[in-house]
Amino acid sequence: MRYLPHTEQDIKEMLDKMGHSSLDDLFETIPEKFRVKQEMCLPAPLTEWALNSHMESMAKTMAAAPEQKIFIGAGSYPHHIPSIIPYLVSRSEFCTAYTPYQPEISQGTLQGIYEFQTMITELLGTEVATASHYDCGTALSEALLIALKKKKNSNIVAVSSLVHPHHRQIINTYLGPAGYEVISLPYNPDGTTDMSSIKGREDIAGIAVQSPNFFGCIENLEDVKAGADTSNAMFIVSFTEALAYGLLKSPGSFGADIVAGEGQSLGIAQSFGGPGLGILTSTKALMRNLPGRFVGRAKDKSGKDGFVLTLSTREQHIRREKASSNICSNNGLNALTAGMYLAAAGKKGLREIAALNHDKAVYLKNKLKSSGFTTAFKRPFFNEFVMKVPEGFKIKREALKKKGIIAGMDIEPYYPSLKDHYLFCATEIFSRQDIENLALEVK
Amino acid sequence: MRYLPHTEQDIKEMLDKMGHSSLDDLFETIPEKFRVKQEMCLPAPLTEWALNSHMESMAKTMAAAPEQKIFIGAGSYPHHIPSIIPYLVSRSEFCTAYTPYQPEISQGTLQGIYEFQTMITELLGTEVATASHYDCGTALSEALLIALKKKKNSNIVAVSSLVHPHHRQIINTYLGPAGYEVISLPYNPDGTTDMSSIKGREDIAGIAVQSPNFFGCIENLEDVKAGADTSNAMFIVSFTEALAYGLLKSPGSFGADIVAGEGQSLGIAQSFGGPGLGILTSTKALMRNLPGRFVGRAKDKSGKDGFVLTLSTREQHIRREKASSNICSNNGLNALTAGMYLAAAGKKGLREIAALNHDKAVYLKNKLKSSGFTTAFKRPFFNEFVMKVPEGFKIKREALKKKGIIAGMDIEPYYPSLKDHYLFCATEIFSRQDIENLALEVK
Amino acid sequence: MENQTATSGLIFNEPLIWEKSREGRCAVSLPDQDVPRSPLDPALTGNSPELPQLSELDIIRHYTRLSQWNFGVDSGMYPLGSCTMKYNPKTNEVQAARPGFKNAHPLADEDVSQGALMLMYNLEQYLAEISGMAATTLQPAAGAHGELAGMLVIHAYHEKKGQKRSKIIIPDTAHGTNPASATLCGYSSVNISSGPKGILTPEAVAKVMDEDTAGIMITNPNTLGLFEENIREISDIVHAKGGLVYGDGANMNAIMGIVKPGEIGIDIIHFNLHKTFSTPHGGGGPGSGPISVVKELEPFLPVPRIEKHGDTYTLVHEKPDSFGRLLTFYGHFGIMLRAYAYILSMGAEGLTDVSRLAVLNANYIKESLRDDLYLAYDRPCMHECVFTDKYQTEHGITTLDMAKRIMDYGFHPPTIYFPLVVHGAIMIEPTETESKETIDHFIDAFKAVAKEAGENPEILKSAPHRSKVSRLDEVSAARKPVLRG
Amino acid sequence: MENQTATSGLIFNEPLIWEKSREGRCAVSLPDQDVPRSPLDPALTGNSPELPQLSELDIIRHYTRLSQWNFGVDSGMYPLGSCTMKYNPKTNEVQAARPGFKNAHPLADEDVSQGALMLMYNLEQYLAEISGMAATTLQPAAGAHGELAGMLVIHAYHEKKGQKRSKIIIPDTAHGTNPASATLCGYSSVNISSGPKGILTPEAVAKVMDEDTAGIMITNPNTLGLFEENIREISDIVHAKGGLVYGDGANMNAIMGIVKPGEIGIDIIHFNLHKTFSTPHGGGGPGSGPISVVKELEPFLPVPRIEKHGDTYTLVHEKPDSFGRLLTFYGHFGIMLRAYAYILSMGAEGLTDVSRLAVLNANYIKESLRDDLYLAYDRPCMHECVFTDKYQTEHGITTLDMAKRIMDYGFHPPTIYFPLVVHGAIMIEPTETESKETIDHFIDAFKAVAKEAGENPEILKSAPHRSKVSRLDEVSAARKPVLRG
Ligand SMILES: Cc1ncc(COP(=O)(O)O)c(C=O)c1O
Ligand SMILES: Cc1ncc(COP(=O)(O)O)c(C=O)c1O
Repeated sequence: MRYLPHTEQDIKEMLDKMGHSSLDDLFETIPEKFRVKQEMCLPAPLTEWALNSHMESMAKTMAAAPEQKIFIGAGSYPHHIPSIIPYLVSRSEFCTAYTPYQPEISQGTLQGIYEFQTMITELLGTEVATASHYDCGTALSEALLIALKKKKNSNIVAVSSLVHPHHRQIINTYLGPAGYEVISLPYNPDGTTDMSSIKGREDIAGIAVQSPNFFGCIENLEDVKAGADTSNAMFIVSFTEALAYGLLKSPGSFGADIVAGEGQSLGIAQSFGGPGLGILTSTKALMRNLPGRFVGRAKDKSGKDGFVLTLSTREQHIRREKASSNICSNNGLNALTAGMYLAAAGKKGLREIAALNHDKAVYLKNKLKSSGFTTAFKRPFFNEFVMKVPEGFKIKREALKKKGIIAGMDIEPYYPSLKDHYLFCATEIFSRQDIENLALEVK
Repeated sequence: MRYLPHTEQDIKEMLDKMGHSSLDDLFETIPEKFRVKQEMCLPAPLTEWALNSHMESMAKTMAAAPEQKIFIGAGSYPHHIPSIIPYLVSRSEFCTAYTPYQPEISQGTLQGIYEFQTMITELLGTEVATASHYDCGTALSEALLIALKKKKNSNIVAVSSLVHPHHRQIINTYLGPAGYEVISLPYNPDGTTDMSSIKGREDIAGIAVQSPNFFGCIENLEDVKAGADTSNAMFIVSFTEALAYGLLKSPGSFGADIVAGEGQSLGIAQSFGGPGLGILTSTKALMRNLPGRFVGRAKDKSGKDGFVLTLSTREQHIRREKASSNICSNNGLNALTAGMYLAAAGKKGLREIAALNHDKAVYLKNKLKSSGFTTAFKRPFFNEFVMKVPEGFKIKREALKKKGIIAGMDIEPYYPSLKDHYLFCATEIFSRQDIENLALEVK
Repeated sequence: MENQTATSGLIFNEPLIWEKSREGRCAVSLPDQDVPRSPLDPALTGNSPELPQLSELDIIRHYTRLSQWNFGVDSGMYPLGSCTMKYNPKTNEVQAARPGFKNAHPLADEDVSQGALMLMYNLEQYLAEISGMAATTLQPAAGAHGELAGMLVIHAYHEKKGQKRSKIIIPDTAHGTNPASATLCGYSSVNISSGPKGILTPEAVAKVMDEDTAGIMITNPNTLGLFEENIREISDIVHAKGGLVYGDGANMNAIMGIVKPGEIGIDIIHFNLHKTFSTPHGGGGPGSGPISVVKELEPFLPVPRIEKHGDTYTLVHEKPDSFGRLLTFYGHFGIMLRAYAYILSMGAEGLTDVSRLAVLNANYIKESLRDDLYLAYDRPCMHECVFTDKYQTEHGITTLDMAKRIMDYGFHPPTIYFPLVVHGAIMIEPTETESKETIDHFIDAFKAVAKEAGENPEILKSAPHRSKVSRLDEVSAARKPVLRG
Repeated sequence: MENQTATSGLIFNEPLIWEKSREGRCAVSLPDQDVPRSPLDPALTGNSPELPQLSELDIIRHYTRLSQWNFGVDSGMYPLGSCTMKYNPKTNEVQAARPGFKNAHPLADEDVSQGALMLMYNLEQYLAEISGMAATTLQPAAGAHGELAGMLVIHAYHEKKGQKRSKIIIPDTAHGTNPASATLCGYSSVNISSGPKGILTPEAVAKVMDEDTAGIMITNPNTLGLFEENIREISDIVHAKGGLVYGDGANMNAIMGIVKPGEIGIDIIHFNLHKTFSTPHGGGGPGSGPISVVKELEPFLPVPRIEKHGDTYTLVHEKPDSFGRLLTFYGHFGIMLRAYAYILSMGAEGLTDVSRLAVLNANYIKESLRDDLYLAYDRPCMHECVFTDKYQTEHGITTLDMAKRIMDYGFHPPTIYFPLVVHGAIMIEPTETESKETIDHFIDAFKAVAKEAGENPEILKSAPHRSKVSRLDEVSAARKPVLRG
């Protein structure tokens, strides 16, 4: 096998060193009764060429851009990825290294992540960011855990029902076993979170809303902040579409304590949902409570600037059961990627791409309206929105799949009261023609 | 434009340095009457994304492996390329450098080419190789020019009619204007070159045969060598399928003075015919006559081993009109690639891949025989061969194209007497199933 | 010793990326605006974030130069213990880059997602087979996330039985993520010591196991690189009291095709696909941490589950006993598919060879360096071996000094100061993809360093000498953290 | 001056690849043998060539390490005069890697090759438009090959007229390929000197032009970076005697959208797609050297020609006056398609900006370094400027010393000792893709080197100091050439 360099001769010489006569002897400390008797039952090995055919035959069955036009966001967004990014990220010095425990020979990763931390806090209007988390759902769960840890006398958090339904499931998974309670905040007719149910409640540790929320609507963060303040609760904002903050006021500017988000839109391929990029960022006050790694500046022996992993005394490898989290490997390469994307787009580019997303989504919405769809929520949106679909849509939608168009996503499974409501998304990758085709086909 | 870094501010500051007020001022030495008055008439610029669609739409029209099964060789061969090769070659330190004029910061290219030179001479049984030439046809033409230069009193070369017809055209182009004569050697019924017409002629400077030749047949190099010797002519061998020498006796072992070949099969994509890799290698005696670059060993000031371009006094930048050739840029990156391929396949792998090529071709030939095709030439072949096709084949062949199969190539345009003769090729990329499909369809 | 591997060369400084910014530059191609501009309500609109402005070449040079400051597996031997830094095959990257996978939307309809579902379904089966378990979930994002998944399974299992247990037994050799994962699930950790042979004794477990204890977390081979020989007795003890046995499978690279955890008493095991199954470590991630479980525990796995009916793969979102969801979609699909490609490339015999040769390499290093470095436990090891700085401390030289110095010889240092139970631990995991020659060079280099420790300790204390920066002051960095520019 | 660009770092030694060989290794995946083995006649079969035997990781490390010893455009500024080392856009690589192009067979039927034919047809048109010519062939493999094509066109043209001319006029500033190409086509070179302003005078041409002279080869802008202002008068003189004017277009990067060679008297021009049109130089090639010609010369272009009939592209193999064929297939298609992608990305205005900014950068360097280095011709330059070592020779410092020393500052040296007419030439071509900041750093570095030449000449003579190897002894290498291992 081409990955295994050992020749017969090598094996013999190496075994000799231990005084062994066979490779089996190496396992002498494993009691015989534990040893596997039969070869594992796995497919016969494939050559590189057979593997290529096999994988391509599977990949071919998938709906995927650019061949297919998938008008769905809902936490995973199709965006253009500049060709420079896959090239740079695939340089093996980046992708075949591990966690930069040895900073002197890891300055590339370290500076890259430090730059990511900086740019992402700039984007979100916050003060510190971790080197990455798994994804938005897990980052948001960790954010709520921080709120719970900080407010000692509370074991309740309030989470908007317009936070991505999968994220709410993750929150329940993370918070349930430890006995925490999660209150779900209903939504207003305009598509924003209804804060009234917890008004003035002092027993709540944290309040989390997503903006733009699952319906695509931009939340009224000022109101949420006010609500959090009267409850003396931590104000947590999440997002699934990072590009929105090329255009929207940042959550930090509304006084968010913690912002947990998904960075997939920042140059990272959708890859059927993962790996994405969990973003976790907060005020400086919460720095020591954040889970996972930080890159910080340092000096070397000669006074030269450099970077190191820092504040690791919060982490599991030092604090073990008392750590701020169990996270170890994170989604570092995707943080590096997001940094590259933010730097490549830059101030001007990010704004323009964000504006284009909004333009395309508005255009799609107007076209769908002309095709008989009705607006579900009036609140402004970024690049996705919910529409009530006209009769006969579902059949047309099935037929459209054959033409390579996926016309939005039914949200009834998540919101049973929203029968015939679909979530649509348009981003900069869709042309006017693509949008008009869709609108025509579903008319 | 994202490739142009200049801001308005930069331009202003830089113009100030020259005391200019506009970019146009920079062209003051160009008389006004020479200046272009209208913008060039070129398509409006495309974004990266529009470019992707445009290029893919063109690429989609092409017959190409692995989707299509193209049973043609004839100078360009479909072979598997290990995924490590495109990755390594695309490392920008290799591909964005130029000719290693400054050896101290070009040791990567230099060592890589030195290794190529070594491995290619090992493959071909010769003593020295250049750093690369454009392709086989041009390399072969240069080889004949060497023969002509060395044999002062002769202006005639003999070239087998089974040398690739395009190469023979190139030879005519290269040799014609300077007034050299090219004798074409006819072929024997068994598919080898007929040397009898020049037997004992003393006025011939060089004799060139291709092996395996254009019909796929393996030439009787011993006989050619004997013929060359009696004519006191230089013995030149060319080849279009480098993998053949994983299996065949090397041309060097038959005493070839110069071997000129095509290296495309060594890990280089077909790319609609170019860039390929011209291989030019010879006995040590001819070293100073070879055109183009050489990499040689050198020592640095501290005695460390390194590599440099060497023997450049033969070259155009020093010798100008007296240079051994006009070649400057060569096909270096493809030489590096071929080196990687040879090293990756190695002694064992190259032999096995070569054997597989032969196996597949024999299998195809037998299957075609069963489908009513007749063998045109009896001489053994490597991975391509000529068959006389049965009646009705051409119509079937057209229909097969729609199914993604290209069933050989008509050689009548090149050899008018060979009506209904097609050249077929099978390499390791074709499965038994592919071959059986073809045979079934053309039955 | 002549330094055969490392030397010094020209590399490039590079400022922080915003220091290269110039107003007006942009390195991306902006799509055409082919629909009317629809400005958003200004009340909602913020200022453009102050991101740097660069040309495409600026970006390329910046990250190209940064990359050159890094050491990866492709640069040289990276024997970071417990991390299995094996070669990451390039073909896996080709597979992951196929548009059909790369651009697939996780919520596109199932009938247009069959390839990905099939891949995940198959991979679940393969991992179950390799571990000797009944069922697998691919959802966990990394090893630690797999541990959390395991804790949640244990929690759900006891809850289903109407029990609430509060503790988990964790050996002192465990990786830090183990206790941290237990905590995250609301368990308190009961720490126990390994015995004099570096492995757990049944007695130690029996002493603490009770009916308030949900289970035990065991790493086997453990982080000392030793096989927990008493695993069967230990699991019997735990099972007898109604507990479950969690296996940390970070070290699966030692035992594929040799031992199946599911057959020796382990109920749940996580895999680190980025270790055992060759997916790139990415400078810290993303990884992937599937867990496999015995039949009885399958109902508790997270949703959605992938099921196969006839030739069709479907996602089942509701399972009554499932502990819920762990990640937004199905896990790190892009990593899974690399692992899948690796398993298909290796086959059963190939994976068994991987473990045999990984163990061969580790034992060879252990035998070769035993006179130069103090061996923490003088026993046959599995895929890694643990030394200490005991022989060097007399010269004032620590593990850290040796780690830094080995860089000057062109090698990535081993894992150091872990496991915590070994004072000054030097944990070397060569992996199977390192050749004997490379390992011989590494051994020679470590011998040279050990010798220098006695003869020229200063050169170790001031190491590394060849890297772009010299030894960094981590203490001051942590004292006054500067986490953004 | 603080060295802002260069520093030193850890890199790796690497032996010659066969020194890593071990019997039995193989780094490629061998396809299944699914048909019977058919041994070839043993009389024809040779021994397996003695190629090295390595694992996949061995190969990866070998070439990864080698790459790190190299300096490319992505590493830093590479102002190699006459070579136009501009940024090579990565999107061009993506285009070239599309399976439809990469795996296309040149002899597949035309009806299944339309995309490639269309691309080539379009590219021919674009190059004709850029150069103000009527027709283009893409067949030449590089610039020098384009020159040969040009000579062959000239030869065919005269032959068609029943003339046999034997000479070509070549200025002393011409690149070495010009006279060598003329020779290859059987012409003898008539060398003429450029005038005191660094450009050709009509008088010098008139003096030698006669009816045995086939034409003249002119590089415009010339290799001193100066525009040949007398081009029209010169071409009139040549044309009047029945000759043709060949333009070496290696320096097109200075004049796109500014001057069209076809409009100022040039009859034939070659392009270097690897220079002007941003395709990577590949450590020496492959390049691509199309030529464009005026209407009258189109019949002489090599076959096959691409023609468009309706929406269909066809290859025409027979053209009665064509000089024949130059390359096995259609030229370096893989390079053409990158150039095509570049032209489409830039558009007319973009390409004009390229030339404007390339000229701006060169003049800025010229003005900035004029006090530090002797300026060969003190005139406004085009895309490159030529200095000499005149000021430094008094300290015993040569152009070579400065070139080697500039490496220590993190820059690739300029072209040196070319053009030959300038003693100790230092030819700097920054290209348009270098930013003002980078150029300012380069200027500072060269100023520092010029200063060191006076203050510390030894440091220049022993330069470079940061590279993996120090100055290599090219003279001894050539004396006893060792060209293989
Ligand atoms: C023994 C052990 N367990 C668990 C983990 C955690 O895995 P991950 O980093 O993938 O979360 C590690 C990682 O280094 C480990 O070595
Ligand atoms: C002025 C000039 N002409 C011709 C050439 C030859 O071009 P190529 O190297 O592509 O053959 C060069 C190459 O450096 C050049 O600078």
